[in-house]
Amino acid sequence: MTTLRWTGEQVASVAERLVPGSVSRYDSVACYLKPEKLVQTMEALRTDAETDFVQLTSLCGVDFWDHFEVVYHLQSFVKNQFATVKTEAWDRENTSVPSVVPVWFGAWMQECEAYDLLGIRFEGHPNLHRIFLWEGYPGWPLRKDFLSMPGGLMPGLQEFSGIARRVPPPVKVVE
Amino acid sequence: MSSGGIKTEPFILNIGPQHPSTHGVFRVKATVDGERVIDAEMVMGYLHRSMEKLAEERTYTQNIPFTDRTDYLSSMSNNLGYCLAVERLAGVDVPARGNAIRVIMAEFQRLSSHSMAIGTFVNDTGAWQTPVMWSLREREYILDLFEMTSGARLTCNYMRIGGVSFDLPKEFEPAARKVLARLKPYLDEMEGMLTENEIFIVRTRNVGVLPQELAINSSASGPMLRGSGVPWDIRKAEPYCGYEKYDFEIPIGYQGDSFDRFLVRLEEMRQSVKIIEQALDGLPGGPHSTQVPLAIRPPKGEVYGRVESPRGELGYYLVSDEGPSPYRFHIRPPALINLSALRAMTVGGTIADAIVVLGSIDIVLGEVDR
Amino acid sequence: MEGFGPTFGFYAMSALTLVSAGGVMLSRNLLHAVLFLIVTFIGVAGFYILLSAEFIALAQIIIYVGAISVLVLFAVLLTPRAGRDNGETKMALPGIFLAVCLAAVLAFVINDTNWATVATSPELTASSLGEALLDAWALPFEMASVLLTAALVGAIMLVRTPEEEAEDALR
Amino acid sequence: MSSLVTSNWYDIRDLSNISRDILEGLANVLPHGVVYVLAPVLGFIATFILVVLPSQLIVGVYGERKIIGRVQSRFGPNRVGPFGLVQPIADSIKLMQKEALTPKYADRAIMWLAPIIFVAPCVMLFAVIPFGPRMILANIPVALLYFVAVSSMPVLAAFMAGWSANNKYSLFGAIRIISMAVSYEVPLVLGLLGIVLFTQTLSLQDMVEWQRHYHIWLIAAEPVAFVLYFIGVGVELNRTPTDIAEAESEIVAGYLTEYSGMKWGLFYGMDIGYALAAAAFGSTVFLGGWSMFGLDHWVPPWMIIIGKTHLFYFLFIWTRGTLPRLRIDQLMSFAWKFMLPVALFNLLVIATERMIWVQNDLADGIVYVFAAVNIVLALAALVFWSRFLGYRPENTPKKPRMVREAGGYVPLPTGKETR
Repeated sequence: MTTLRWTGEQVASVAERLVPGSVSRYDSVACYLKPEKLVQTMEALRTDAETDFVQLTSLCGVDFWDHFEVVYHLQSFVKNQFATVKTEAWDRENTSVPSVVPVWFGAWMQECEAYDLLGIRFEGHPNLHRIFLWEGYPGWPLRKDFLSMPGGLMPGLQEFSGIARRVPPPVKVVE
Repeated sequence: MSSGGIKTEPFILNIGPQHPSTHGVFRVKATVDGERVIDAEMVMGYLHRSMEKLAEERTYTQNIPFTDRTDYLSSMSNNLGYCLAVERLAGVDVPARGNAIRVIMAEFQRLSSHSMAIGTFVNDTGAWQTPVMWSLREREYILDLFEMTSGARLTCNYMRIGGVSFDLPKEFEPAARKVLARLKPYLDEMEGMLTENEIFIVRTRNVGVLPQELAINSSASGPMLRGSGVPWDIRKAEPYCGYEKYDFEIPIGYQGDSFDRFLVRLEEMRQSVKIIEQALDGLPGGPHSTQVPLAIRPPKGEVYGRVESPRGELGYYLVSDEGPSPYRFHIRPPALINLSALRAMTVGGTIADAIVVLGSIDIVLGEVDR
Repeated sequence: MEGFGPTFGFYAMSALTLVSAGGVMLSRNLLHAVLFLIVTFIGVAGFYILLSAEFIALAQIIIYVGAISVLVLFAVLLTPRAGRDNGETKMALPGIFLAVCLAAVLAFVINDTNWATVATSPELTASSLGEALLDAWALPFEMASVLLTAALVGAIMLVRTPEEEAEDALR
Repeated sequence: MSSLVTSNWYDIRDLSNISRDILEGLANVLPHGVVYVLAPVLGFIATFILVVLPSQLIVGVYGERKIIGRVQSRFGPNRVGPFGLVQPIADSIKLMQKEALTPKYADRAIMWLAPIIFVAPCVMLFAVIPFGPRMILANIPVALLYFVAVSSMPVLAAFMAGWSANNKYSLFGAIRIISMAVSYEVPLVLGLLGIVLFTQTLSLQDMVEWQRHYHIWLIAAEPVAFVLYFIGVGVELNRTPTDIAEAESEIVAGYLTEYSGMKWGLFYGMDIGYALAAAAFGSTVFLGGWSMFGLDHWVPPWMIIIGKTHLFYFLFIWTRGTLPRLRIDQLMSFAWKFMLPVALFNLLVIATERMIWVQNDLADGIVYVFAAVNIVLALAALVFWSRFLGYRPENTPKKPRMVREAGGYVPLPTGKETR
């Protein structure tokens, strides 16, 4: 007995049946969902008896220079099956996809991580913040163009040097 | 004050980043009302090294030592997961002896990691260092075995794409059997000392209850998930390295509290001993590794490979563009994702409970922050 | 109370008690006031020892230092803004008035009392005290305990929240 | 050599008799010069025994670390000096050299005063412990009361330490130690009250004499009182499993969080000092003090009481090496729901027995009957009352459930209640 890994085609056919018009395309491993119907389709995939993808195992983003992919790995315990679902975001400046936190609570930390390192905004996330780096860190480190950002090899040099030169604020005396 | 009873004022208590029982540099901003925790916010990233970015610049083989340094208490399992993912991507087969050695090492790693987890967990409940010292004592013998085979104790860097880096030395098998013979009385001793210990039980029973639905929905894995009564073990569900050949069982808990997670870990150690004995008995001959080019270039594609690491499902998501280094290297860290439910488990309990819950999750900050 | 030792002890204890009692009134920090109060209690216990009433002295320390002041500390910790000044209060004038009245009464009593001491010190051992409490003065003693119990129950009733009362009503 | 075998081993001064006897005996057989060399050596040994050995702190520190080390299957201190014996001295030198930091917004005066106030009562406590028939610094008639009174002072010092440091963890420690002390003083004193009822005295020396006279230790005559004393004093001393006020894994170091250097060292040393004082008091009251069924005629009584003290102290170390820590609310409910009723029950039983004893004017042997009755009643009361409060150890599962195949859900067990 081993896990049944669904191909993209299988996922696409089920997703199309559950939520018509939700699939944009599919390949051998993954099914690409349209961002505007993402949450609805995910909810359907979670609750449907055939798919039963009760757990979002992993969530991560990938930078493909011209677009971003957000990859969702779903699994079912009862049926012991596994599926890969993706969604795409094409805007490099205001990258955003809908958040799946309403569907799976486990997406909370992983969406924060993807936002922190890749700069993908998850619309509808209750508390989207940078969990590893500090707020105000210049740039998104996992983006492919992080090293070729303005300022040469030192990313965000201006901001860094500015931070270094800044005088530390005086200690506030609490009476 | 007149009719409302005693009016109390909540205040924020920073647990960490420097705190005896945050297992590293982890910080919980707990809003407390007296002893009661009414809100908990996690702050992490103090150990962030951007492993995923670094891995994009190095070859597939060069990335193996990075995986050691994520979860530094179970480096063998991390190596194994990464190598499995690359093998799956590149279509490399592993010889039977290599697989058996991998199973032995991964299970020894589970033993050492779980003994450490139980020790520090009991330490968090307030035992004055005794269980952690006993655990460290047994862990030392296992690390000796690692040193014997890989040359390193903590960050072993032992698995290779296509097998393992060295064959087992001649002295390994008798030494391993000796360690297993030591481990059984140790497990009985730990069990006798802790499961019959009334103080330990009242401290952990019904503390940090993770309901089954929340455990599944919050992506929990490993002992966290099994403690909540979901019999899910990747070794059984999607066997790798020939785990289907070995006879073992999955322990599951009753209601998902800290004590259940402790019981599950203890029983998993017994099962690991059982697996290692079977693997040692049926250790096949032949080569320990297949020849793989050092700068391996897997075909274009992506893969999600996963193993059951001591902390849960350890996944590696690799995207290849036919280059010598991965285009995207993502680790699914079980420790980080198990932390998702921390707030739900701690709020409503006391500060002491929050510490116990944090200990029962068994986080390793190298993996949480990467 | 004759000889250098007891006399010196008396004056030392008086100084300790009076200075710390002054500290209770004058210290701006509420918690310092409580700590001064504890020193006052210890000074009073010293007087009892000078009067060779060890039992009462140690009971004074157990009850006042060990229990009551600890409860006062609890009350201070539960008070919002415990670190504030305790000097600026609207009750200053009535307080002074009360203090003057009390001083007048005390002066009258001190002036009126016959301070002639008895030559032999009375038996103040534990057994004699116990006999007195449970034999001759049993009824007042028990009444005092009933009074304290009533005060305890009243205090519990006072600090109950409306939610708790609603819960009890449902039960 | 005559006085070596005597029944009057009553005093430390007897040590000088021994040395005198030994020196005189040697002078008969050895040349004069050797004795003059030996005398200072013996003097040095005597000084060592008299000064270093009774300064039990160092022994306590070393012994605790060594025993805990053995419990945890490691060596403990073994580097400085022979067997690591000089380790506590090296540690104290290190502590004295360290800077004693005071936080900026701390209440400086109180923070400096707290260690001093913490130390003084510890020294006072040893004044009433009888080390022999005449070896007692202050044989006051209300020694038991004195002990209880003085031992309530360090709680105040600990509170001052915790409050003054202006640290949230310290404040937690301060609140916890005060609430613990208030709760556990009650059952502890009620337990000791039973002892007073039986022995009809508040003087510790008289209690030892009572135990000598009846040839029974009060631990056998009143086991409940001993249990109450052991638990209560363990709570007040902050020993594991009840070291809630300085719970390392929760609130860092409790009221000691901001202390460093010798200010911390005073707290640490005096913690052991108080533990030794409590052990000495406990062994005086419950374990027969300096008397040992006639052995005190042959061995110096102070040796017996020191041995018993360390035996008692070993119990503290043992529990420390074995047990996890309780939670504060569990500790409080244990005091009020379990210990207080048991203490009151014990008091009732003891008072009844005393009444029977006095009114019927029974012989001394009745004590043994009472002891047997008390032991049986104590066991019965402990078992009954814990069952009554809902203690069901058999309901806690000791093994997880085992499943052979992955997948699916296993429903939670119903019916059988798991606590």
